[in-house]
Amino acid sequence: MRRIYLDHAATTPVDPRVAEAMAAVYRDAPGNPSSIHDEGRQARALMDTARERVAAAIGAEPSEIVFTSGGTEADNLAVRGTVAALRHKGDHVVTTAIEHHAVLDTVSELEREQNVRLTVLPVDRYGRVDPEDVREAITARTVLVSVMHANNEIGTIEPIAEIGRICRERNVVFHSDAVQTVGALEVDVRRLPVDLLSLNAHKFYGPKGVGALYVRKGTPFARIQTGGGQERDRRAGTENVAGIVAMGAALEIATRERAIESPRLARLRDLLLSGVRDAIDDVVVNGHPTERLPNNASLCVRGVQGESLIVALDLAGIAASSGAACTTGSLEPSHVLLAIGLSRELAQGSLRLTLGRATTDEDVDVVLGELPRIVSRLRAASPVA
Amino acid sequence: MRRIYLDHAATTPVDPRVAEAMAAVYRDAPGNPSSIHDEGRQARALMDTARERVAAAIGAEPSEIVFTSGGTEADNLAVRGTVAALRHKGDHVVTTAIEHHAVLDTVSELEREQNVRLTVLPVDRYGRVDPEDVREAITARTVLVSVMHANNEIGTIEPIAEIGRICRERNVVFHSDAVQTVGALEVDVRRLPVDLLSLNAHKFYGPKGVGALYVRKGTPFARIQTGGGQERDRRAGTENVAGIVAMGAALEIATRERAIESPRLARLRDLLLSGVRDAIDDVVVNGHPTERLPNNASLCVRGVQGESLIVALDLAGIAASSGAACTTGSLEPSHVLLAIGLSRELAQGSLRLTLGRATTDEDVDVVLGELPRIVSRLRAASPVA
Amino acid sequence: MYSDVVVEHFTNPRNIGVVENADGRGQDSNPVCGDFTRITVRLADGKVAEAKFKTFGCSAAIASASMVTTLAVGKSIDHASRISAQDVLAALGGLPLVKEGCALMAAGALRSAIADAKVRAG
Amino acid sequence: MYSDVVVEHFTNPRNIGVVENADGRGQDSNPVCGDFTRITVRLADGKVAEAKFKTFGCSAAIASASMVTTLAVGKSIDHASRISAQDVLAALGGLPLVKEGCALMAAGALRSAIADAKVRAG
Ligand SMILES: Cc1ncc(COP(=O)(O)O)c(C=O)c1O
Ligand SMILES: Cc1ncc(COP(=O)(O)O)c(C=O)c1O
Repeated sequence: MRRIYLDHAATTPVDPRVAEAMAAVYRDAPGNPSSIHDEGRQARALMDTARERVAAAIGAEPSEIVFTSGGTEADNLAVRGTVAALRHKGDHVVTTAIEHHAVLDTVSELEREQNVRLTVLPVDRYGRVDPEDVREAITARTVLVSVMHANNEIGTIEPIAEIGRICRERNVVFHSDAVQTVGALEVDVRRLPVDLLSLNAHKFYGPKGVGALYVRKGTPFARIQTGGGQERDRRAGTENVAGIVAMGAALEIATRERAIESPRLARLRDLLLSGVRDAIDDVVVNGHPTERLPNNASLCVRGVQGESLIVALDLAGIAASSGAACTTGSLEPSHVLLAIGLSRELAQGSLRLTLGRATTDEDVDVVLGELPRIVSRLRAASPVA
Repeated sequence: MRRIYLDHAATTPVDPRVAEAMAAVYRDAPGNPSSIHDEGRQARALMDTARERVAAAIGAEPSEIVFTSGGTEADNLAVRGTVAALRHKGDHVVTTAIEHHAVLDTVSELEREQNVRLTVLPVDRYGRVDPEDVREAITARTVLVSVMHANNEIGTIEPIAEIGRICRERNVVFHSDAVQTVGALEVDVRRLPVDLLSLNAHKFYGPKGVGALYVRKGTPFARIQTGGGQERDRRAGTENVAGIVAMGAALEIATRERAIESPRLARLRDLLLSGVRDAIDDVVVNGHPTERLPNNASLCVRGVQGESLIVALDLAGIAASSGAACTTGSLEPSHVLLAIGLSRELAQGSLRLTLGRATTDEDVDVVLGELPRIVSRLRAASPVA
Repeated sequence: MYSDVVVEHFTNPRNIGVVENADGRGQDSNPVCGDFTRITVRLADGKVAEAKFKTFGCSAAIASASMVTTLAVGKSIDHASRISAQDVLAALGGLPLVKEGCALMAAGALRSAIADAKVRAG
Repeated sequence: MYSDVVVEHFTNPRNIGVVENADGRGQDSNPVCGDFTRITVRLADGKVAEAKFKTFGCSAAIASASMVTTLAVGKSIDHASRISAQDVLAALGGLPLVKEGCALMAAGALRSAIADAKVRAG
């Protein structure tokens, strides 16, 4: 059975061109970039090129890119690093209720263990943060504001330009988790007033295990991983050369293809959403109607539980996800869906379909054929519907 | 010109079988292991197998393996995690003067910023720690002893079994950085009394950017990277599936081939060392005469500076390294060479040749042809020799 | 992840619905995840003549409810009320560890339906 | 990393050694890395007739010393004593930023050798 993969927000397949670039590194450039011999210098040159590519894609200087092991490390570095660097100045962090756990769990841990004071801002029913809430939350003790660029579950794009301007006015470091947007939307730090920005290769058809933090020149910074002084002493550890090369290649491809690919995805996504609304009663579409990622369709289906939707779709050859991943036995409804005001029960019926490069009109048709059948079957067995 | 790569302690080339295993993951297993659909479960299954392989290679349980982004992160996790987990019990850490910067810089930072008390033990002229020194250093407030299994510069193997027994007696957590030994020597945690052990794929022909920390069941533990709760909540971040698969494959191969490969390397290393001693006056061989890594030849050549040796060898087609890597403009003689009692001047003339799978008798002959010529040329220009 | 039997009972669940004029109604829930299963039974001649379920829950919860009703129908009341989570698991060919609570919930709902019928009868 | 000229002057350094009966001796060192260069000169007819070096240092330090002695020989004393780190860098086709101190050290050693000769000459 041909599978239809609609979980690109979780991870994207590696572009074959990117995989080939990695294979070439493994074949031809075995050196450690810290070594001064030819093998080392070749590895460094490849890494330098990749750094230039990543920087160019977001309008940054190469020296402003710190490669990490992924989006989670980038978020940890941004949050923990800034709090450590500015501890003498203050102890207050502002963030939102819909951040990824890489930010939320990090600030909570800092609150619990390092007495950091935390303001977690609410969002409206579309998942948008009000910039005025940010303005009001900032105090003289605020050292960091962290608001994601777009949400990974519901796809809503946040008004980070406005939030950034407010942070600038108040002289507060502004971090944005752009893991879901870089590659899909234009992100240009020359125009966007952000100080720190998290990137993640495996969300734009690069490999898992490599990401980056953009650090605007002059931003206070403290490293969190110590050792050999790599990345200009900002992130120790032998560099994942092949991963970094892959990230550069993947981002260059994504940036080049974005102008055609993003509208194509948005059109398919809209087809999917209107088809779902036509065919299934009592389904709620989550996220902002217009300010949203082009590839994200987030739904809640009343009366059924997300996991059973996912499993039924999986058995029908369609890979999807649910905000409520019942993997550990305890099914917590997604904090994002609760934050936009859904009831626990409705939030439990969430379904996220995220489209990607391989998605076709035909795929959308298949989903629109299967999903209504699956929903009626599950609703027939449900005591709620 | 055919190059001779003798810098395997810095990094090893990726085994083609391992590279193919990674390529297969990129081709066939694009999923995120946290996803419950088929693609996710396949990714998880691959990761589970790799975890079993890594565990089996060191006699551990799969649940005792925490994958990381490399040796540096494994060391940071061991040191920072243990200190955080046991903060209520004590604040004293014991380590040695010859640890890798991933341990040394980490404990120094904890000393500076978190008031951890530090004992840095000396080593003898062969680079060996005296287990009795460890016994004496341990106090009621000691929470961690960290002693590397073998040193990356001079190759000396430390008496970690004895040190581990002392730590057990005193009920202190014992970490060993085994980045240079796993794959090259037998390491079996069923017999070795270690609680935490750092591993690093790119030292045994796996890729850069993936490592692991072995955590013996029951060892107090605190995570340092927060987010999605991966690795049983011990290390957040989407798993580097291909890297993990590669690490499993690489370690299995290394373990299988070790019985033949390690003696082969030791023989070549001995040929190299005796050839050097015969052909060059006034050269010191560093490290322990017998308790040493099979592939490590560490020398100091009086009257010349390491960087010029490395560059001259590089121009002659031989990749080597020096404890004193003059990359940042400031040439600090290696802390390891100073710790074994060498003068700064002698330490500056260090040369490390580390052999590997591709090294042949002929390579050794080439080095023995080039090196004496290079040394006399450099000594001719030297005011010291 | 799931055995063929689980997949089959999830994809084509048996005994969906509510028994009309049921003799007993039972419910059990999983406090951790908020899933719940309702079972209704009709007894006749000392046996479980009919058993139907409704489940708000994950695939394993649905398959477990389908299986427990299948196991119950035709059994003596005594026998049916002793159907355990283990029996459900065995019949399903096992569940992942984290999902074993689903079998517990199904067995619990059946047991409470039969208990309810006994009380009403008596 | 290094230009062809640097490689050539490192691999085949010119003017290695100590000038016999030198008119002037100079030394300069790089305090950060402990490298040092000694230069000896013989002057004749208002020119640098001979200049030789000994260097304990990295490849760039050796190439710089070789180059500065090459530049000095045959030049007027005045001209030679004005040879700068910039001149050495230019003649070498540049050095990596972190290695520019090596050119400074070479120029410094030459200058101090010529100054020494001037002092001795009275
Ligand atoms: C918005 C956002 N931030 C951070 C992350 C964390 O990235 P990773 O798990 O790859 O480290 C993700 C992806 O999972 C994400 O979607
Ligand atoms: C003994 C030792 N520990 C730790 C490390 C750090 O490993 P990495 O830089 O790959 O993170 C290395 C290698 O560089 C090493 O040799």
